[in-house]
Amino acid sequence: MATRQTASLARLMRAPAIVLLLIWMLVPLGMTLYYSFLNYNLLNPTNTSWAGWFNYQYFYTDPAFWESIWNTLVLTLGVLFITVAGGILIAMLIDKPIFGQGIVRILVISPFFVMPPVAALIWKNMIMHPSYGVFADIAKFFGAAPIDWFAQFPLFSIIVIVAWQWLPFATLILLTSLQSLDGEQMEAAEMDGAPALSRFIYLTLPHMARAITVVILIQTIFLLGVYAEILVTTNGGPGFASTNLTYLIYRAARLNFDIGGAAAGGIIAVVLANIVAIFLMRAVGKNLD
Amino acid sequence: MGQITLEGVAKRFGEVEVIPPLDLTIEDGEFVVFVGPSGCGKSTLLRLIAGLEDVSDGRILIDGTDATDASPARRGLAMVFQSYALYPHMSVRKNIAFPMKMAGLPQDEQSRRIEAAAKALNLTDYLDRRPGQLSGGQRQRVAIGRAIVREPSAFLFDEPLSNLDAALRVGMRLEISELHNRLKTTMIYVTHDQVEAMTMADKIVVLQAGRIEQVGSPLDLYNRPRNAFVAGFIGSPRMNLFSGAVAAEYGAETVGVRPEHISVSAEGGKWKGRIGVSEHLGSDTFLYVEETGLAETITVRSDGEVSLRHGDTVWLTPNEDKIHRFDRNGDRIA
Amino acid sequence: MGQITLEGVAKRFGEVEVIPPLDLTIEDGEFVVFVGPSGCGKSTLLRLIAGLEDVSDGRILIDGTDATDASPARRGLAMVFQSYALYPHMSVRKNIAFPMKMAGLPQDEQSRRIEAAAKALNLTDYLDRRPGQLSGGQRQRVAIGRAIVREPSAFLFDEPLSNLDAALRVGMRLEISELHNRLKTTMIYVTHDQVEAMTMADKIVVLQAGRIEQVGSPLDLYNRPRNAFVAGFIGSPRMNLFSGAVAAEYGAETVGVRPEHISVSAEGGKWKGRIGVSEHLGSDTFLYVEETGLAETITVRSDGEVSLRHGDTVWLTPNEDKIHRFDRNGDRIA
Amino acid sequence: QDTTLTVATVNNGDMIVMQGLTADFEANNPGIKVDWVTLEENILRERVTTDIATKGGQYDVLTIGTYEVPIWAKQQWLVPLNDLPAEYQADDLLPAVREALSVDGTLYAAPFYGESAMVMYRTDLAEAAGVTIPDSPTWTDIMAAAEAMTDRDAEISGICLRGKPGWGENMAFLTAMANSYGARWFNPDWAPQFDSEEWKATLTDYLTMMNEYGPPGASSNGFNENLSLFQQGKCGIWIDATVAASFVTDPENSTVADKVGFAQFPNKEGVDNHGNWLWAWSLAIPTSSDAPEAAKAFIAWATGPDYAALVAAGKGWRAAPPGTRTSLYENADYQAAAPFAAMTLTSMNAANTQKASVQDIPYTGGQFVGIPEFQGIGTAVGQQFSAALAGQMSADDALAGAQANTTREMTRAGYIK
Amino acid sequence: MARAVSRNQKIGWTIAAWIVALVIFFPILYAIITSLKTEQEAIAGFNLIPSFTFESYQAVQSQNDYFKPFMNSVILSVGSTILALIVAIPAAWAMAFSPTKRTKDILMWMLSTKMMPAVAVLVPIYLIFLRTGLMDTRIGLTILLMLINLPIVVWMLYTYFREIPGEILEAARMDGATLRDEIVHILTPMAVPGIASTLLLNVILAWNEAFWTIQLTTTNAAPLSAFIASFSSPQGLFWAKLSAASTMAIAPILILGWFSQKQLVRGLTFGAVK
Ligand SMILES: Nc1ncnc2c1ncn2[C@@H]1O[C@H](COP(=O)(O)OP(=O)(O)OP(=O)(O)O)[C@@H](O)[C@H]1O
Ligand SMILES: Nc1ncnc2c1ncn2[C@@H]1O[C@H](COP(=O)(O)OP(=O)(O)OP(=O)(O)O)[C@@H](O)[C@H]1O
Ligand SMILES: [Mg+2]
Ligand SMILES: [Mg+2]
Repeated sequence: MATRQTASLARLMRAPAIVLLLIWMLVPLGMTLYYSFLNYNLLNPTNTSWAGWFNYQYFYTDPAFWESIWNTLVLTLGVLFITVAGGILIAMLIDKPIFGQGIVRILVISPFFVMPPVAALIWKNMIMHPSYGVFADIAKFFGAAPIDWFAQFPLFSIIVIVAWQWLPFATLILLTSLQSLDGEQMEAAEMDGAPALSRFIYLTLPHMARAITVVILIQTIFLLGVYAEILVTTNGGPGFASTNLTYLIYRAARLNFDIGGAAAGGIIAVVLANIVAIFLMRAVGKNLD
Repeated sequence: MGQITLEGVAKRFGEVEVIPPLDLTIEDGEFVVFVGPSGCGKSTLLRLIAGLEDVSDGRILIDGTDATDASPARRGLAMVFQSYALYPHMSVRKNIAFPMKMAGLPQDEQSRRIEAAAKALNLTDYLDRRPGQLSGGQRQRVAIGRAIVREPSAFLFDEPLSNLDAALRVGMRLEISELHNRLKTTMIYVTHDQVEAMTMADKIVVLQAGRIEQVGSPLDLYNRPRNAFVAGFIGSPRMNLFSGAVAAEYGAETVGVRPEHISVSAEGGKWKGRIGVSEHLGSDTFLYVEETGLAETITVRSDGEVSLRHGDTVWLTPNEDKIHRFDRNGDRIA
Repeated sequence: MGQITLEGVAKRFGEVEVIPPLDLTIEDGEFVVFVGPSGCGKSTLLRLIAGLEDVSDGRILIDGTDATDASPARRGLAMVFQSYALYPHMSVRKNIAFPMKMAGLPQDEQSRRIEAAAKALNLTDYLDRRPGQLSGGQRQRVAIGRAIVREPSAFLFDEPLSNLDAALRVGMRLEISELHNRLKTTMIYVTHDQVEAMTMADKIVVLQAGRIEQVGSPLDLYNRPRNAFVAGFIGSPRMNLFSGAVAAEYGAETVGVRPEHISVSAEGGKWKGRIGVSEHLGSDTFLYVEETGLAETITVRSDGEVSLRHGDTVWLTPNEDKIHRFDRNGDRIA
Repeated sequence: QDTTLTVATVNNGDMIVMQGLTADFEANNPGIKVDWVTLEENILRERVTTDIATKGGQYDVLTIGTYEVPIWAKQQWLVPLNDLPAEYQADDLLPAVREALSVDGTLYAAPFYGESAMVMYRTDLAEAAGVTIPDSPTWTDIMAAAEAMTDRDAEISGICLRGKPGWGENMAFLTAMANSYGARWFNPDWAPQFDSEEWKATLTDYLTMMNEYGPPGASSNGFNENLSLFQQGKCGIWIDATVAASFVTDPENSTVADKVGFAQFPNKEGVDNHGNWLWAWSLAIPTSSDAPEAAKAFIAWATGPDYAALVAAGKGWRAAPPGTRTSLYENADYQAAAPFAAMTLTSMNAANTQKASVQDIPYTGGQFVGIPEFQGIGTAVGQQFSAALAGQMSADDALAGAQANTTREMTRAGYIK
Repeated sequence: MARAVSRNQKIGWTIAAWIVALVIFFPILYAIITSLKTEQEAIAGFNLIPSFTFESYQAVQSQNDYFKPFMNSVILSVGSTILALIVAIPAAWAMAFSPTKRTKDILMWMLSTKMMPAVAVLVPIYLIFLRTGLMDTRIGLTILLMLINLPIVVWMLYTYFREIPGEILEAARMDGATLRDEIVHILTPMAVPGIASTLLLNVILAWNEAFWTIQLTTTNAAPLSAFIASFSSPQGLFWAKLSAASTMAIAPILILGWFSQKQLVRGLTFGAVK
């Protein structure tokens, strides 16, 4: 493997992907960086001027800014928690010998194939709607007042929807990991007198550490960018209760057509996301070797 | 303290009867080895004893009490798996401590036993490593350590050495034998390795297709195999088996002579042949003699300094005392 | 047609010098075995010859021409990997055809050679199977087949048998030896297995930490090890090595006697000891004699019918002709 | 060398009907082919805005509202439509609508259909509750009627109003309501006025109505949800766009089709203002279009005097796009088919988008403020009010938040020096 | 482990698993059921038995032709994935078989390019697309989707390739294979399962992409995500129609996902399982 020939070939073969991604990263990033220093509103393009740091200042003094960062954290961590914990439980359940295992698995992974806006529309209109949703029907059936999910628990509702979409991903990865668990280890623990719960805590969980890491890593990258579900359901409200950072940028870009502000927000988001990513890699990266 | 009795134990997987009803008693303190061809049910039998599989029929008694329905943890046995089944994310110390932790032993008692086991197994320096950082032999000792600390009434080993390289195997073999001499605990040991079976066992159980072909001491099996299967299975290189005219000469359907019981000479002897491959081990030489008209090749073991070469014509003479005779069913005659 | 010369070949991985500069000539048609402890650089040396690694220094000549910078494909060598490295998605036929396809041989020539190789290796019935459907031994033969058809000037084997179980190894060992007898092509064979090295080699190269300790025929190495390392490494069970008073008696720093060159008696002899473990193989018995005051244990090989038991006191007598003497540096004396 | 027109439209019913009639246009205008891009309103607005602002030239005909037309026209993004042929009868367009789509007397978009807002109520429930709603009610009338009609056991809410946040959702209604309370968004110096008594009264009454007589989950109800509620007989009163009238009286989809009465948008006693709600989905041509002539031909067809008859021929007169032409309201067939015609016309004519509030204001627009920043500001304010409706903050906090937020945005945009 | 699981236990697990599975699947199921209802039924409250009318599907189809966006979705998702594979296979080969100290950093960096919020870069990309004439073209979107998914493709292939023993490639080299031979004849066919699952996952991701596909298309290249965007109507709750359109948009990928479930699982692991 390690001859000079192959090493230089390898450099050549890596190059296209790296160059493409570098362009794909640098060109928009460069333009965004440039825009972030401009007063540039799409609805008034003739009136463009140099803004200095104003857009950044304006963005982080937005009354929604800190709340949106908090919401981003809650959303990401909430979904991670639900998908990882739920994924482990479901993976263990569908790993058991059951009738119709194939169909059960297919049903469980289905949400992964649904486009985010469609998922949000379905949940909003047919499941969580306070008048027509299934939850409301259930509440009425039990004689309770239907809950207006998106008004009362907006962030929680979005967490539920996003978690529903990502649960299959977590379940699948954890399931494969579970299947690679060495049967003899389990038997050894059984002979050592470990009851089921201890076997889970001492063997199954540590075994899945790597898979859990991958789930957290990949999902975090996607979860930081969630906005379609918010747009379709709550529009970030009520108040700013369900506005996350990406949605805040969306608001600047698409409602205010404030390109400069959105660009500044984008740069801030990239910086924050990278901090999170570096932090994550430090924290869990060694699990990947 | 470690007597295990199987009464009519049978095992079926669905329709397939892997082990037909079988009786076997293992005495306290004995070192019993199960051998047999691959798939003959050695592991299954061990797992039945351990409680990792349910018996389909029959009873398992441990020290006289019925343990057929007891859970693995409650049988008081310890098992060393082929893959060792160490817990990869725990240090050696934690691995060894695990069964005691599960049993809720006090902390100081745990430490005491860990120290003792580590000392006995030469693991003291490795207690804080993870299994991934250990060599095969060390791993195996950890697995044994984990078994020892439970102070089980019997140890079950399922091919514990088969993952090791040849050099390590020899060493580990000796260590397990010594351990047995020291602890005097019942051990049941599954292997498909001739040498291990012969050198370690007090008693060998030869299995074929779930049936017990013979039970006896290693030398018993070597000197007086009950049938042609056992004769061919025990001993390395394999016994030479002949049928036809040669066999008839001895009043048998089949006769067998071990390679070490045939002498070779360039001058004359009973059977004539030509040397094919010869393997010089320094201490011994294995000659593969062809074109004898008796069998495709006859294996002969000779001393290290033989000067015969490929293609030479030689004469072979079996040691008449050491000829084994078998009847039409393969059973030993006299 | 297959002479390989290494001139001052050295290999460094970063800072670590795995192989210090080394000279070695392998003659056309020779069967050379590299042995040595794990990590001593056997595989690295083979891979340098193959061209899978760059040399850090020195030159590699193949049939007299400099091949140091030639790509692996251009060196005209064939390699059989430890894992066989068969192409799992191709049938046996396609696996064997692959090197010829790469060389652009005409179709009918390809078929001819495949047929010939398959016949020679007993693979004719398996030509349309995938590697996954073959047993370990068959896979190994496919790997050899793939190597043969290239008609290489030399074969390189990297522990080709280490993945096989004991029974198969013996068979495959014989087959490779026969192949060499038939083709007379240079073969370089890496193994850590004593028996393979002794039985197959024309010439053994003993390596330690990248250095060549001794080069010679198997019996040469067995009978006249150049130093204590080679003495201890060649032969199984290991040679007994003693230092101190016993050695001084023979005018050496260290002396060694092989287990097969010590006789044992219950009545009397040169050294007194007590029997520890004894291993009965039927054909032989290995006695591990303790408390001799000379070394921790002395290994003795005795015949199969020894009647000594654990704890008996015995007397050992070495065969004086077979004592090896080594000086302070471990080098052989005389 | 066919000309292909790319027409971007919203996906509401009248536009879908228009798509269905494309063949008629193509038959009359050989050589022109029409491609449709149908999108949901907000996505359409984003899409089209990006395109026109970057001079993308992806579209030849745009569907835009009275909000965008003046703003875009001032940027010179739209082709003037003064030279439409005489058959087009530009004078037939309703004056209020025409005015809303013109800048300095030049027409920049042709109205496809128009709407104002009015009260729709259940005549049967009113009768049962013993209340009457006059043709021009005050908010006091409405609140009293709503209270009387509320019947929680029968799942009937006295009044249904928009609650879902958004500048075109709850803020459209609340701005109109505020207008009718005498409130204004900005004083002539562009200072936001949410700290005024008028706004406080508006929001307080709105919250009272919604909390006491409104449907469950009101804070996420928009036009669609209220329409469904009303059609299913779950609302006593619904105040919303006039186009809804044709849906609630449609016997196919409405269970209360023959029990609906109409009244003008309410006002507060002493304030002569009925909200000034006016909206028209209109067709316009971006200057980046490469086929302006063909686009004009299309607009003349789609918004011309004969189009209503074309629709009527297929679907009946009730389906004709309302609120654009005087002639439609003079058509006897239409009057017969659409019982709401008269009240719609009254409402349309009462709307004055040039001066929406009784106080002095620096902006135009009825239920919105005609400045580019309004989408963002209106939505942000809508969020605050929606949060107040959901009970997550008090009315005072919502108003204070709206005031602060709007001041901030207006300062950034340079209105407040 | 291999002890007989009692029948009762198995039935218990089965019931639990089915309940969980149905709860998870319920929203999709309900959307499908709703699509078979009339509009009145759709908002009339909980009801699992539709009247099995296809009027919503007819309405959807007559309003907006399904076939063209469907074809666009197929072309964009498959095309972008294949393009990505062509770029990613060599890169993954290099990283898996000739790793350097920075290989892992590069992989992380690649993933991090996905962190830029799309809306923030919309205007730059929009302008680039306009200037280069890629606006509303399949090729433009294919390239864009390829770039978006490239990090995931590289990452997946990398983890997959790492499972292939390097010795096999060395064997090929000994057998006289050039680098091209090695990749074409040995690596790619051996990695077929991995490549297939990578392909599947990325087809799904590309199919579900709903921001760029709407913003950068008008009529020619608009895929099903844009088709869907025209069905949440501002006038009335047409849930049956919305459900029908949603079902039409997700059905192809859902069915593909179902059929390739096993394959997909392998690729999804991102090296999570060793
Ligand atoms: N769970 C099972 N279901 C069905 N058949 C099984 C099962 N476990 C084992 N068997 C069968 O039972 C027989 C005995 O298997 P067992 O593992 O005991 O063999 P073994 O003697 O240990 O062989 P080896 O030396 O190869 O380990 C084999 O034929 C095997 O195929
Ligand atoms: N790519 C590498 N980088 C750094 N060190 C290496 C590399 N490859 C091998 N080594 C080191 O070189 C030494 C020789 O390795 P090599 O694989 O040749 O040993 P070996 O004799 O084949 O051992 P074994 O019998 O265990 O196969 C070892 O110490 C190994 O750690
Ligand atoms: Mg077994
Ligand atoms: Mg090696």
